[in-house]
Amino acid sequence: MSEPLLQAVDLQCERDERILFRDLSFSILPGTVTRVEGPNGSGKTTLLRMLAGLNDAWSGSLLWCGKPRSAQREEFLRNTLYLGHRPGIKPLLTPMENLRALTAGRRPLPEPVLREALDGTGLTWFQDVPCRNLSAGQQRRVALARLLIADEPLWLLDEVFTAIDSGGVSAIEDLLQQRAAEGGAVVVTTHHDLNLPGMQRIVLGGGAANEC
Amino acid sequence: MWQFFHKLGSPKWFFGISARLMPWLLAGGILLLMAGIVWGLAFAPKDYLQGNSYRIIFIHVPTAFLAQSVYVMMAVAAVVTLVWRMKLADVFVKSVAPVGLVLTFLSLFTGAVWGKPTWGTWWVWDARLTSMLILLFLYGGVIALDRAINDEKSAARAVSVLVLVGVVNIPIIQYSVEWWNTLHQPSTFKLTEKPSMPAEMWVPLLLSVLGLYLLFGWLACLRMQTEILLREQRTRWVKDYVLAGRG
Amino acid sequence: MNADCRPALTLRQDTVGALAAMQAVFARDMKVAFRQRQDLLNPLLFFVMVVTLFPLGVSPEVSFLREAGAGILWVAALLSVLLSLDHLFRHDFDDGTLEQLVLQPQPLFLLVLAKTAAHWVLTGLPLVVLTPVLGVMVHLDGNSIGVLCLTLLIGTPVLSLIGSIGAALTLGLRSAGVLLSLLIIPLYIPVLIFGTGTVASAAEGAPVGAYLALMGAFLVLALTLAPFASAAALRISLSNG
Amino acid sequence: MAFDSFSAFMVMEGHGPYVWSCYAAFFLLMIGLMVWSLRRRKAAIEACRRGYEFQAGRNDQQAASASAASFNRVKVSQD
Repeated sequence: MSEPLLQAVDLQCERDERILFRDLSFSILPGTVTRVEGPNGSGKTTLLRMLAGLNDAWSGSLLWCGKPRSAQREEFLRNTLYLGHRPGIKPLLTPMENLRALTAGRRPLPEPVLREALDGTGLTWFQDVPCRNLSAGQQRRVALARLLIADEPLWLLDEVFTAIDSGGVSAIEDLLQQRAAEGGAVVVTTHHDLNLPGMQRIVLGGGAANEC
Repeated sequence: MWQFFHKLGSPKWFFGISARLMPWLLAGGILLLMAGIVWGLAFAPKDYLQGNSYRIIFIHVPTAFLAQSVYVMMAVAAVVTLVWRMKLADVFVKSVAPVGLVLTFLSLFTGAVWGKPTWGTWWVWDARLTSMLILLFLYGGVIALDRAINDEKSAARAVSVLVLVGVVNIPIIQYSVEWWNTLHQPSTFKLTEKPSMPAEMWVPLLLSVLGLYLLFGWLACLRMQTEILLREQRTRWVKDYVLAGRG
Repeated sequence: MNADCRPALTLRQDTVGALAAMQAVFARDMKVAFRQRQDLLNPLLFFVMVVTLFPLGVSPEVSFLREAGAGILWVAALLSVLLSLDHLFRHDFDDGTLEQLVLQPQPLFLLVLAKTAAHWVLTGLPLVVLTPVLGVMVHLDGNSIGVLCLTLLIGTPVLSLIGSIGAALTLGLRSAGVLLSLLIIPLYIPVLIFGTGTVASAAEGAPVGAYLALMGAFLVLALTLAPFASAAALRISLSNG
Repeated sequence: MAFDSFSAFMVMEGHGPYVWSCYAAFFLLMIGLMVWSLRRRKAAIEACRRGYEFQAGRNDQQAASASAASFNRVKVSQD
């Protein structure tokens, strides 16, 4: 049994006087894809932001590799990739410049590798166009190009499939599964009907939550 | 000690203890304040330099004194909020800031009115008046920021950061304002305090300072209780309290 | 799925150094700014216009301008820095870059320092460069202009640093611009006092070394404390986003 | 007593208006602050109680029928 990367024990989160979830416990193992499910407003994004370390209005405990996360924040941040609703793409920069800037603080990669990643998301001919001239789906793809070169063991992906066409969706599903096969752990929230073999689910909603 | 600290953080415990304290604070505050003021107004001897206008001192000094110490108390509470996340500390900062604003305004107003008969003008850019004015701005900023942030916890923590930044700045502001004052008007006006105030003057002053402190304690308890009621309204004990109190 | 027999990926033990990450943040901010050059000019134009208002609104007399000139320039510089502060984190907040910044494995206060440095190079430094021209227009003598430039060179970074705290605190709020001014102006007062006071002493022929050293001390204090406060404020502002 | 008569006390050798306006402002603001704080507390308690009553009423009516979204169009009269 491999050790869980991230372990949540009795998480509780309150927002605007409303309890989003309580007594939520789960563990994220290497080599798994986990989907966070629930209706609008059930706290999927909030949970993901908590796991990423952005939101800290919660109680309970989060363990990273078996030890409290707060004591090893830097180790945690080194090994976690978070992509939010707003993925950090600057409209004034080109896809290439964006990708370079986003990877520079984590693991700088040579230009050809970045080019290949952008190729992989179908942006071959748009590498030098400012992102504000791209469509919403294309901008999303710039952010997703990070997944093709990221080596962080834990990925937290919020609404990955937004604005992506159906061909892109199935390619990304394959990517997630391949990542799990390599031993990475992936947590996603999505409204898209994602169903991968062996996928774990965390179901939120109705004030209480249970893990399936 | 640690347990005491923890208990102090519990809103319910605070609610109980403050309810028992508040009558004493109110009675003591009003009593001392009135004693000090009546003594000062009617019985203390006239100041031979400033005449009767000096009688403003019995409210000017207490408000100015309290205005400054309330900010310091807020800074201490801010540290507690940021470090230990104690609920009561941020309730304190939020509840007390408007009181501090009013006290600062009062000390400025009384200072200005005092200035007219003493210096012959309503306002002088005196170092002390100017730094009080800046303190008023700081209070205003704290209240504005608190009002602007919807989320309670974020508001509390953001306000704490601001209060701390302000308290680091206060000595710098005071120092620079004093330097600026000597640079621009070499002490034309100076509120010279005589080396020894007679006892008939400082005793009533002390009484009114103490009285205002107690009154502030009462106000702080009252406003904190209000804040706690609103925040904890979904807990059992608040429900019991509200339904039992005036059912 | 049998997760148990899969090999776990090895965790990374090292990452990009803080200095390299700061350079990357700085470089990206510069690049973004130069893609939209008009925005760079705005604070400068504002600076010039505010200075123009004083001769028009009060008096164009040489004696008045000579006496008030340093103060006018300082106030104008302060206001134009204030005006530009709203943008310091705003765009990054809107497009999600800030979330990525907070989640970088380097200490956040250093990254914030890099951003603030970029802000100063883009707004404070041009103001200092423009000051001699405006100084001549308000009839300051050569010595005063020199001292004024020096005080602005030391003072504007302090303005950017303190301002970054306010910008981080008001991030994502309605009417953030006005609120930012309310919070920050009281904290700017010491810098303003010493900035103009130093020029006034210089005009009287007094030595200014001590005052400049004191402003340097302000700068050091702001450099060491402000990035921590802004980093804490950024975390708070992002937490409820 | 530092004054000979009540009128002397009121006039305070010409400084009366200053002194009395200060004290008036002080009492006005302090009492205002106290009254305002007391009323806020009362209002808070009232708000809590109304909240509980509303809650109790709702629990009776629709015990646990969490209404599902239907996206039915709302009828609006076209006058």
